[in-house]
Amino acid sequence: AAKEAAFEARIEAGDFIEAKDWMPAHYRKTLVRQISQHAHSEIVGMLPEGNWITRAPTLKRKAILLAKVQDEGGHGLYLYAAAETLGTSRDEMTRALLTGKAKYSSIFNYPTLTWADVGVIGWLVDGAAIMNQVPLCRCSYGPYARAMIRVCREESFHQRQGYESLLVIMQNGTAAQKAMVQDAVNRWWWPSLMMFGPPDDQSPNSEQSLRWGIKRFTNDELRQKFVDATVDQAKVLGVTLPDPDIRWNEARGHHDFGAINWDEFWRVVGGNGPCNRERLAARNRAWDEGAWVREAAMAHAAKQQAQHKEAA
Amino acid sequence: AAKEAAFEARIEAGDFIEAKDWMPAHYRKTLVRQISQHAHSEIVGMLPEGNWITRAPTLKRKAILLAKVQDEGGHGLYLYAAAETLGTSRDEMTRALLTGKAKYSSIFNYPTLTWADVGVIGWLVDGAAIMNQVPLCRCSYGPYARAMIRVCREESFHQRQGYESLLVIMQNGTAAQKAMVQDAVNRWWWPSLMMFGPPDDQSPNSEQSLRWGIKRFTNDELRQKFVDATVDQAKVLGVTLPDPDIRWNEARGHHDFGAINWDEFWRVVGGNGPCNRERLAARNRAWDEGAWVREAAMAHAAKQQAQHKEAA
Amino acid sequence: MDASFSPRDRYLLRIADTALILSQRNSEWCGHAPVLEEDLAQSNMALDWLGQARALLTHVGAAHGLDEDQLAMHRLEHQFFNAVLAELPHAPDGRQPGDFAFTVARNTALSLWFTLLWERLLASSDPEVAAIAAKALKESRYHLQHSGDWLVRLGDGTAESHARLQAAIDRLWPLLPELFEDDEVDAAAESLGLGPRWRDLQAPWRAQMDALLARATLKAPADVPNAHGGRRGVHSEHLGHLLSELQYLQRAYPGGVW
Amino acid sequence: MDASFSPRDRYLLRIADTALILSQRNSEWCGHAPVLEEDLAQSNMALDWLGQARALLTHVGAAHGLDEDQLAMHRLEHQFFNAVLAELPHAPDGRQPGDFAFTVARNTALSLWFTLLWERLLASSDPEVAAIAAKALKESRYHLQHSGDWLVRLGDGTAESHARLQAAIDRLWPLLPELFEDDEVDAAAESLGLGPRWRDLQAPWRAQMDALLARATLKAPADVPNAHGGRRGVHSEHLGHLLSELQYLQRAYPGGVW
Repeated sequence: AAKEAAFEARIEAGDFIEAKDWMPAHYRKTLVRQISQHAHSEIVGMLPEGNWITRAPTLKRKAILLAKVQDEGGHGLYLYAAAETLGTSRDEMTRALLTGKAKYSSIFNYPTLTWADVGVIGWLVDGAAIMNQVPLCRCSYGPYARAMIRVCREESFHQRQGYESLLVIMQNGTAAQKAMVQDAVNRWWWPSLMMFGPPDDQSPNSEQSLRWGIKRFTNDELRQKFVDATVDQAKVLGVTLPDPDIRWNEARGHHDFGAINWDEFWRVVGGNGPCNRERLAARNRAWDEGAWVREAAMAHAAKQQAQHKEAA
Repeated sequence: AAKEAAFEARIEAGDFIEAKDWMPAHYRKTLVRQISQHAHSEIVGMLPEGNWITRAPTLKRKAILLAKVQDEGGHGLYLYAAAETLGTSRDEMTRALLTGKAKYSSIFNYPTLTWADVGVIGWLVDGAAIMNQVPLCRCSYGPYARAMIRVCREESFHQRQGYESLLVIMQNGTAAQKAMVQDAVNRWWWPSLMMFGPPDDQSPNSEQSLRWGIKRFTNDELRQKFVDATVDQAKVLGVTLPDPDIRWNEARGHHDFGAINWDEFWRVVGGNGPCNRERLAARNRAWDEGAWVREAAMAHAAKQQAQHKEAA
Repeated sequence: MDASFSPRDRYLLRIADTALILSQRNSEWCGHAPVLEEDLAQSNMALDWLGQARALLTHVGAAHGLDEDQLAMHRLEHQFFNAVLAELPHAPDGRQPGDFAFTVARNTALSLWFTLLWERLLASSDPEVAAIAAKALKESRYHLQHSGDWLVRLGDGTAESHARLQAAIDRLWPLLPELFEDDEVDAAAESLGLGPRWRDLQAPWRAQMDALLARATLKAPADVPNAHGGRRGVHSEHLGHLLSELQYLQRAYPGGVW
Repeated sequence: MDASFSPRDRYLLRIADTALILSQRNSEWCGHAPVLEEDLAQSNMALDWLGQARALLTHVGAAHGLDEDQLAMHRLEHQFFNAVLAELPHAPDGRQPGDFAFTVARNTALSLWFTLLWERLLASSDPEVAAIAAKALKESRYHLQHSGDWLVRLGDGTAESHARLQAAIDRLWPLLPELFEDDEVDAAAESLGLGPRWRDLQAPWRAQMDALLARATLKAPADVPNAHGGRRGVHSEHLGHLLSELQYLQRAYPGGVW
């Protein structure tokens, strides 16, 4: 109880909690869940964009996309490492993902259907992710906060690249290309808004997380920030956001926007989105087909060690 | 010996030998080898053309190609059936193909690299096959001769379709399309000439086969007929045969042509053509991956039979 | 391709494209089937579906001055309106040859659906559609017979074949709701007398499918809500790859004559 | 594309295309590798090969007024000059994910070959080529280290991994002779001082490969005669399918700006 009070005081003071520090079991559990879910999202998130690497329209765009998807894998690596500081293992977390026990961001259960999806994911999905993640750079758990600083820096870069690739098309592309961009915006807009999670009055874990400094803003606050930022970007780009109710509300100092289809959100979270089954199957395939490689690597390492011992 | 003499007399008289008739073991063995090799060629021959079904340039061409490859499978079926009348089984023949013990026409060890290959295979490869096969319609073994009548009728149709598809391109196509046709002719010409087999002085089995009426012309005779027929067709088409030595020889009443690279022929026959390994691997894959289907079909049939018996 | 399609066009394109894409998929078996007889049978069904697609594409295209190939080879992905079920690869990992169990399950499900649809289209107010349906119905009944026989044979074959078929049914089940969805295009088709709402096919489809599954000793999975919008041009990630093959040659040789 | 390529162009395109196609293949691992670290490593190598290809394509294209994308996206199959080895799918049945054993074997074989080639190209009479080689050589040495380590680890790992690696070596071996073939293009390159005859790379390649195979407890199969003409534009049936993906978007959106 004294430990708990000291912990709460440090949180209050804005100190970072480190791996070796005492922390309440529930704080630890919440963090493991959140960090591993975030790591899984990076890993599963490689799939929709990866789908376009072999078909990128130019070699430069191919290089950019390949590097971007690689960065997502890298984020997965640091985040798994951050979660491991809390006493879990990458294997354990991976198994939770593969069996469907652990969640990942539902946005990746939508398919990438055109090249423009890649740009729009950069602009909207990475944009929403950054909005969610920047506050985590000040998260109370040190290793997570530090990982997020690096992740956010790279995500911002990706977001700008995505936006820029759309801008090139909207400024100089053909009519068919511009239609492709608009179509992609139509499909990704609403799912992007859903990335901030359910409305505050239906988000049970939020309050505790806010108190512990794991979260810094509510879902609805972040969603509003995202809408406000994106409306102007859409104007510059020359695309229409597929919501006739978006308009500036002088009184609130924010943009109003239409009602989100939460039925769809819960359906996709519940496993029945267009790609849930395929994403999980792809991850399981990679894992199962890779089993012999991992086993062999361990066997070889053991042989090497035995030799060294003998030699010693 | 009396049987042997009667057999030889019937052959001499041009009678058909039927499945139930007595025949020398070597005659039977030669026929099984030839017919099953021919059947295997039809089956393996589905692969190079099948490679273009999903990419045919128009729906009409797709339908024609699909029907053609299907016909090849059908030829395989009749020919296996004809061979079975000689006391072998389709399973036995299939195993001989899959283990590499039985041969198939070496021409199918070349890849189909462009759409024009499909037309050129129709024109040259089917053309050469027909040249080889028409005499077999008068082969001394009845079931084989009758199968060949049907096969040849369909092959002629394919040959005309292939030629016609090239003619459309050479008469009305773009420069890039015409170049594609010429490139395909360049690649398939020499292998087509090799389809008639080694020169007569190096073809050990020919003499006996001629005497038994299994063969009706020598390799070199058929090759010459093919060259003579093809030179004019090439002219009409507007393509150049890739042999500067082709010219009309008034004295012989035939076209002279250049030396065939028999080293290449023996290399491909010996298993080291560009596609030998892949063709055999593809057939083995289809067989292995289909094992559970064949087993289940037999298990189901057995269950049905057991039920009928019980009911009776 | 710049073409805006009326509800009538869309209704017919949904059918045409489902047949076309299913044909494309099934043609992949040609040369790779478990038994030679199935090389022929799968090719034959692929040819029938291709023929049905060509007839409908020609009919739809006529109003736009477009031929079957312009529609098949020059539309972009979101302009295809087939049900997503038709576009899935035979094996989830894309291996060649595919999973014959999935082929059998899908061909059964879709042949039954096509049979019910063509039966209703015999009475279409569009005489050309009715004529296409008359020919297609005979073909579909054969496809259903052939595929249904395999479903029973493999469902009630060995333990392995049973497990494979059940996995295939489980894989395709979430894709089914799209085949019976209702929207403004269906409503327009019904009011024009062009054809039935697809929703109306659901009850007879389910009854006959349940009977087939029972004979095959297979279980229908729990129903799930629809998540697929192929009918509205929103596909799975597989269609784009399929189209890159289907359309490659026309696009690589612009202005070509074939 | 209508472009006729000089012997110098062809010599450089053979290298550029081999890097480009190998990059395209290895990029297929991104998101599907056996361990996350290999998702990153394979992507990284794919990026390096892509960079090498881009530098060479830009250099070759300059003489024809063509940029890297015109060369990569608008050439037809017979205008690609890569070695056939680079274009094979990772698994013979095309499944996703591919056969990691083949990936490791091929990447080792080609990284070693690239390393030897770039070493020689440091002395190219074409300063641009020499500059490209300087950067590429560092990358290739890393690729060789990384792939060779895996070759040893998997060759001398478990019985299963050993068998898989040996099968992969057996599968790639018949494709090797093309990497050391000699022809008029090589002769021209040598006489221009542009680069070595590929034949000259064979002895050092074989010596180092044999040493690696020995450490990996793997056996070199018997040599077979060359049957492949990728260097002359005569490919395997795989390249066409690969190009239908690589080039689809440029061809589907003519006049597009990316």
